[in-house]
Amino acid sequence: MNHRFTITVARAAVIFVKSVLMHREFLVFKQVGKSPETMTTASTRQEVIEEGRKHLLIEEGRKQLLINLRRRTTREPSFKLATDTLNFLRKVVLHGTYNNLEELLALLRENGLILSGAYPSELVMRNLVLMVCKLARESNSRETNGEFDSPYDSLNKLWKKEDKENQIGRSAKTIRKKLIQAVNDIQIEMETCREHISAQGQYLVHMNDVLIVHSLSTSTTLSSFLAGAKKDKKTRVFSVQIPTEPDDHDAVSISLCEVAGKMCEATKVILSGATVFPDGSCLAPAGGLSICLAAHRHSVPVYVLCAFYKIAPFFVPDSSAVIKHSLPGLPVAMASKWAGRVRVLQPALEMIPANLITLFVSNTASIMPSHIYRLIGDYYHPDDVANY
Amino acid sequence: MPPKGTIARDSIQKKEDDNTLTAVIVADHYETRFAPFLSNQGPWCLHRVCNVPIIDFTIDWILRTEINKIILLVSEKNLDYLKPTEVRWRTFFEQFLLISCRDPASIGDALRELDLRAIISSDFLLITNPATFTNATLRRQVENFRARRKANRNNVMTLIYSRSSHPEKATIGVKKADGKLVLYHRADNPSRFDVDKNYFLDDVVIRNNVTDTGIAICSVNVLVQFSTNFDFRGRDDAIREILANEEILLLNIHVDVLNESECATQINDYKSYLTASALLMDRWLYPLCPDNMFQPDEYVFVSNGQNMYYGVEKEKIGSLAGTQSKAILGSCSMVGASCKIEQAVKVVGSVVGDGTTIGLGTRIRNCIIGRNCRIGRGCLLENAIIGDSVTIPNGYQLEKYAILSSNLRMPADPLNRSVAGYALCTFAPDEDDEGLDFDRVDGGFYLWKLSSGYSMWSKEVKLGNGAEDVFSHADSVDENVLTDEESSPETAEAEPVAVFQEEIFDSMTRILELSFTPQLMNNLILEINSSKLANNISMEDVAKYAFKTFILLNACKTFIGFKELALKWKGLFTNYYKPQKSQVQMLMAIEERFGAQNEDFNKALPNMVHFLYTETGLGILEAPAILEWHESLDASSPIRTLMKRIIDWLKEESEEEDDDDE
Amino acid sequence: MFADKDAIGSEFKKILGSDVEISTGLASIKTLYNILNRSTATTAKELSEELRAAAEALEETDYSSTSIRSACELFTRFISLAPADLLDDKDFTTVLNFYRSRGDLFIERIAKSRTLISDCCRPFFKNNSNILTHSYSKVVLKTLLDAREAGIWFHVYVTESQPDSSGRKMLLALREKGIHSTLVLDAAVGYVMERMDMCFLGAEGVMETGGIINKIGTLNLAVCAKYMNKPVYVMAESIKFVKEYPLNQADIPADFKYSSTAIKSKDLQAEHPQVDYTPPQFITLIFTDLGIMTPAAVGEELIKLYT
Amino acid sequence: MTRKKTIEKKAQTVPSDEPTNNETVASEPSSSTPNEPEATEQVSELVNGVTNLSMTDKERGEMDRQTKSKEQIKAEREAKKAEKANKKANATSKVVASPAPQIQQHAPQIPNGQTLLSTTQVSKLENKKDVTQKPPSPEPKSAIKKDTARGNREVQFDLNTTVLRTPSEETISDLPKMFVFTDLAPNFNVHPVFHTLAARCERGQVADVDDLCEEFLSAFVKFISDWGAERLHNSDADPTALGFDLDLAIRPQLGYLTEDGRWPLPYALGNLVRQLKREIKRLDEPCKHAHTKEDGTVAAELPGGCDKLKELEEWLEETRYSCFELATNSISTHLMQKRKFSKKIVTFDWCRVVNRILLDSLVGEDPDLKHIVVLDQQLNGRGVRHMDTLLDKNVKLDYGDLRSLSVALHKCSIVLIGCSAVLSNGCVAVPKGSLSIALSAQANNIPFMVCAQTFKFVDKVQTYGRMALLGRENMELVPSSLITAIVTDIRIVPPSSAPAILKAKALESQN
Repeated sequence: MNHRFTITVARAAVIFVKSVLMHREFLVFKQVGKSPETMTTASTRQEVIEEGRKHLLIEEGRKQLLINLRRRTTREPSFKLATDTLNFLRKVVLHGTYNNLEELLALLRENGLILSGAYPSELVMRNLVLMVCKLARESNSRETNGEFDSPYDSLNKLWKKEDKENQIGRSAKTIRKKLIQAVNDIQIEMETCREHISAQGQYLVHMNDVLIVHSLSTSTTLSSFLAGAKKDKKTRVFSVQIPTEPDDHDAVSISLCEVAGKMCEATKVILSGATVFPDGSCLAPAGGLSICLAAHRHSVPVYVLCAFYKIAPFFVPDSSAVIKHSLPGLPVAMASKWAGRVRVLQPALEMIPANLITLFVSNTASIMPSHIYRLIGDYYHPDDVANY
Repeated sequence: MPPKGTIARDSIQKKEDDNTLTAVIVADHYETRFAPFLSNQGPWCLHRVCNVPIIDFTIDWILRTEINKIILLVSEKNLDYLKPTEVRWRTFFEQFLLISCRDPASIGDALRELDLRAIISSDFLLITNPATFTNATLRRQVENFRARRKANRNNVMTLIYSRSSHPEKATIGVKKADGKLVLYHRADNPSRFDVDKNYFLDDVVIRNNVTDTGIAICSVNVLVQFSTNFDFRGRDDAIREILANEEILLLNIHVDVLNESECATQINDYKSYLTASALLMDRWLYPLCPDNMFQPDEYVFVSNGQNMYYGVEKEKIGSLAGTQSKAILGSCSMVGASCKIEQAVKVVGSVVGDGTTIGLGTRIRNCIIGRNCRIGRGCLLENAIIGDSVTIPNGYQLEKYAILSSNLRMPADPLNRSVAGYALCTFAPDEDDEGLDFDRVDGGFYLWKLSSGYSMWSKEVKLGNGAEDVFSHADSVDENVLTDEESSPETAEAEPVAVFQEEIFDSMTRILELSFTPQLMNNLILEINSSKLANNISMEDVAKYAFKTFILLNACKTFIGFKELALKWKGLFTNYYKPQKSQVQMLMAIEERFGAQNEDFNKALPNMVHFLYTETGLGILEAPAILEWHESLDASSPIRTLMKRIIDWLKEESEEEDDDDE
Repeated sequence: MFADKDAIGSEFKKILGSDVEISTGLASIKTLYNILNRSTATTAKELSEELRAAAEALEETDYSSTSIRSACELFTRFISLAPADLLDDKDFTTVLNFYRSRGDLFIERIAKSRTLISDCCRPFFKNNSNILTHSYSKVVLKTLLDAREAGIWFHVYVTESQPDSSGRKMLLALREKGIHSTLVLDAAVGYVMERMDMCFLGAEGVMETGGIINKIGTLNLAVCAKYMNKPVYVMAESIKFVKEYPLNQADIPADFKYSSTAIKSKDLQAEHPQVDYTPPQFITLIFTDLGIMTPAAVGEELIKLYT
Repeated sequence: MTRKKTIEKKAQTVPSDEPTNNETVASEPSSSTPNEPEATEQVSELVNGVTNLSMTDKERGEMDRQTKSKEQIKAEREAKKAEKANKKANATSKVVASPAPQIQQHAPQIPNGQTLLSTTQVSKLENKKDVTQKPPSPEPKSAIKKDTARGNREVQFDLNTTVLRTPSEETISDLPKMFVFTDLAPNFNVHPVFHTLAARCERGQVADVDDLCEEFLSAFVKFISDWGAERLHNSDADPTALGFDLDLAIRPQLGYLTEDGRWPLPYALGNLVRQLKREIKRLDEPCKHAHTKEDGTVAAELPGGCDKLKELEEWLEETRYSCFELATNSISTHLMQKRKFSKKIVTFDWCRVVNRILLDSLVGEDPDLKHIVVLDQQLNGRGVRHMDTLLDKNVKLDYGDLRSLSVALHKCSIVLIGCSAVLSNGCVAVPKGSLSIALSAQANNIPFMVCAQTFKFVDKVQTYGRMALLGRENMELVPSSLITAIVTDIRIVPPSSAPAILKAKALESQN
């Protein structure tokens, strides 16, 4: 075949697959060969190809996701990222070839690792993968024994034997059905959580409050929260932002330098979290820390908005590794002078310790930092987290 | 701040109308400088910057533009190297073609091949240098181009320039009104060039504060240009052609400049190689930066958030443990996967390839080190390029601007001769790629160099006797180029004749050092011609100054030395001093040299002339020339007296001839 | 039928002696387990009586009564948590066997706990960091060693922790595994604190408040750390959770503060306490074999258990 | 009290020309005779001085009628002109003591003999007022009110206002002097160098309070020399009243700079001015010169006791030196002791003292061990100056704005910030944003150091509001609780000891 004119149309997966299959069966075999069981089950060549097709579909989806991530020139709201990831995972569940929970988990994990290998700093991806894993377990164990008791260790389980063996061997079909259902539920929850958070705005913000908010222009959640607050309450809002950012019409924009001075006027500080860790510390847009410190000094309460998919069940070994720095916001004429000599610091995020935060406003509830761990139980399974 | 306008979304769905752009990348690099690294590891575009194949970077930024068709022009011998790349990227684009050209000698050939196959019907983005990086989405530029095309089909080309100040800056003349290119000058040294007055009549801005990004948006007509005239080697030829006979072709070229926040750079030599990797690692090209470049099967990097990058071992990819940054001091650097770095190693502004080991307390600054090298303890490496699996002994202090190709084992004791600006290899360059010379160095190494006399390291630097100070000079030069943006080209201009003279002096002295071969003579002539063109010197001046410099050579202090050398270099004289004018010039040169108080020369003068005249001698001077010259001498000058004998004798001779005629 | 105290005590000591790695808590549980095995009780009440007596006996030994108590309480609690249908079984031996099987599981689970702890606090180690620890704690030691195994470079500062200068023991243990470590005076905690990145503490008992009871001097360290905004991480097996709510130092039960011999013989006014109570606000996180907990989570756990 | 007496005496003596005591009579001819030829020369110089000046002024006049923006540009160019002129002027003045050039340079003040006289008259009148306990010099105030009423500020330091008036001045020359004075006050009494200074501040060409003070001092030196020169030719200026007259002469200048006291001078500058005034007062205290008079070595003395001005100029020069060169040196030497431990230094915004310290701290150090971080209010702000000086030192450099604060302070050993004033309660006035840095520094247990020369200590406790000249300067106060130490040219002191410094340097305000 003539390599020079190999045309592979990426967008239409099916066409692509067909054209590929013409001369790529060997490849298919190889890929399916990864999991021996599937080889045995897929007895006839037709099935093998069929599975190969599915496998390629998954790869396709993954590549699509990664391309879109790569194509972006600025960081998009993590909601979009979350939905994209979830859709991809749904695809995995749908087209993936597995006969039992273990295989499914393995498959999810494999894909998850590739994703987070590509973007180690996008913790939301990890969260969602783990979330789906947990759902998979649930949907499996629902199959087995009616109620699904918390998998987390606690004192009164120390003498219970983990009954792993009675969980395997449920039919993949049912798992798939239930799991897809569950994933769709999550989807819905994700879509609604912005409203839920903004709904809490009415209760958390009081009359004549003076709010200091950060990175209003980038966080849709924050803006909707404020909208919710403003609905029936009269508030003044200082929005901390860099001069280049577009400023919100009904918020007085101030620069980060002025925050410490302004803090004495404020009654509440509201940030939008990027990731929340089990101990109640969180990653927030850079500059958040100095705001929190100022607030702490004036004992102004600090609320952090975080949708449930931003709550991470794990700790990162090195927070600096997940904090990306972006383009130095300087004229390029300086580049050749500075490159290699000066490091221009442009962190996107910043780690805020738990003791500076008053309350986390999640879509389900508003909780103290020290109680974040409770939520983790609802969304993640320890075994998944452990071997991630 | 990131470049405005996220091209991503609307570029996904394909445009209906057929003005979709195609990116045409010439995968091979025709820069002889890089030869030391290409011989054994594929085409230049697979060479690694920041441990990532150059081509991947290039394609990655194209991914961020609206383009979704890519054509890679690659020479047949490199075709197989690029297969993996194709597989890797194919699915990201609507169309991804590898086109192999039968051993192209230049970019021109490749493009001709492309035109021959008639694959491209629509406009295309021409990238002649695979190592061309930018973080611009080019949206505005493309829109402008299309608008111009709509307005006038003959607006065939848009050259894209960036504001980033680069040592070698283009100097271009652009019409204020529509950004039409009227003056194009891109020599290696844009310090001086001629501008006709009429350029300034219709208001034209001459700017040298912009840099050519090497990216151009072209219509098919440009390809036609290439296929019509077969002598075109590069893009510049086409541009010059179009500009030169504008009224015949009626084609226009325009210029578009990227905005303040959009950075662009390309790699032409090792200096820019280092610069580019620094720019990438310091995120000036964000989102085009190493930790956004990943191929789960190939390479994955994590950064410590800032500008230290670590390769991730396969088994760790994706796991949280993989993000754990390593205990290495340094900044703006990258350390490949599975490297063994001992304690107290300092790495600054450098790239270290996968699997390399670095010994205790070694310091590395502005280096690019290949894969699987072993570098000893307490070494000091600065401004050097080091190939794969090179071994450097403990406590070695590598010379600056050294280029070590792959598989070298450096001897414990330093080399007896400077390698700055040369490339040290284990093998000789193959004969067929011209423009490369080499010396053998003890330890069985080959020291490559460019026969043009320029440094291997950098385009701007011409190797003199002491390479280092030349470099330091060069650096300082482009420093102040950077600092004063608005410096007009004239300020930098030097007296052309003087420049010319010292240039040929350099070449002569250098050739003197070498063992003489006729080939060398040709090179010398070539160089003289080139510098003639560069400084546009009239033929007379060439004759004059060539000889003047010749007699200034140390070898020519004494008459004997002069004699020998003159005989040896006969080729030179026969080349230049055929016409009588030139001969007169030669004598003038002698005359000028005469005044100076060096007795032996003055004494030797008549003999010299005689020597140059007689058949036994060089026999390139002819009687009329000498006589003419003699006439021109003023009566008082001592030369007359000195020359008297010869002149009379000549006169007699000529008279005799006259008699014979009768 | 009740084995006499000395016998139990000696048995306990024997178990401890047999394995240097074993923790006091685990040892006491094992002792109880042996008693359970030997037990010829015919009613649940009888059995619990027997165990309680044994527990008392254990507490009278000179080992940290905090962890002994917590362990014993847990053990008795667990085995008493039996499904009702079993308890009204005529033949009590079946019940006993059931208890024994649970005991097996329990012990085997406890034995793993240190590994679990050291796993769950791996992410908190950073390269080139300075770590301060107090006195000698097996679980902290194991964690540090594992982290070093995982190829992370750090420097450990150990407080001497008088009167028994158990810090030296810690230092030697670390040194022999090739971890850079320094011994500092208890009084020097304030001095070294500013160069620390984090503090690791063991615990004899984790109170219901989420605060800990630990070797005297812990409080100083924690307070310093708090002042200088350094994280304080406590590592404690879950068998060290105690149903106890000290309000302040004075409120610490005497048998926690003093060795049982001291309680018996000397007058406590003169006696110097061996432990102090570190309130939860000085503790950042608690690593247990149940996972990483905030101090607040401890209370919850205990409530879940003892209700 | 005694002083007042003398004034009264003068007040009486002035109208009647009869000499008060013999000595003066005796001195009169001897002192005046040498002046004759000079005077004539000057007249001629004056004439052409006036002419060419007025010519340029015409152009300016036209420009003035144009749009405001144009006007600004104009004013700027003008400011530059004035500056140049001054440079020339004091250059020459340094060479030769002959005052001719200065006079020529601002001829409008002395178009002809009689205005000279008028000024002296003015001084007399002033004295009268002092006697009658009136608030000093209401005239400049009123005058400036007029100017401000006229609206844009540029007009004020647009020299052509004087020229527009000159004809009128001719006509009214024979009206009562008092009136003349009021009418001409702003134009006569505000010296061009101050116009220049104000103009430069207006355009933010003066980086920070240090530069301002230095410029003010140099400006003042010029002013003095001119003033002295002018006084030289006013034969009946009273030598003993030199300081007094000078003080009067200064007032309008300051009034102008402070926009007539609408804003206070920047505290540091305020200090300098206060000290300056003290010096000027001191001029009149009967000192050795007085005695030399008795000795009869009078001939040497210039009229109006102008020779004393030399002392003053010396004093100014010396202050300038001690406040800037010396102070900076000693500050950086004090910090050198801390060099060993300061591996990573974080600084904020631009301050020349800090910059100097940074450069010094690199001397004789292994650059690899050093790490300097410069934070800026917004990217590509004033902090870039630091970078420009540090770029080629191949020391490890970081640059960023406040968002990168936590990264910058990670493993940082010292935060070093320049300030524009230290209040007596230990607060420091520092560039906006320093407060957040101070807070984070405290959270990370990093010492937060402020460097301030002693002349920046002020005896005030209220907040640091808008200031004259540097009104644009955005400052905030950092409370002493957040400051680890203040590095002064005396030594490194805790913020609590600000009052002590004030006492030591005698900087407390008199009231």
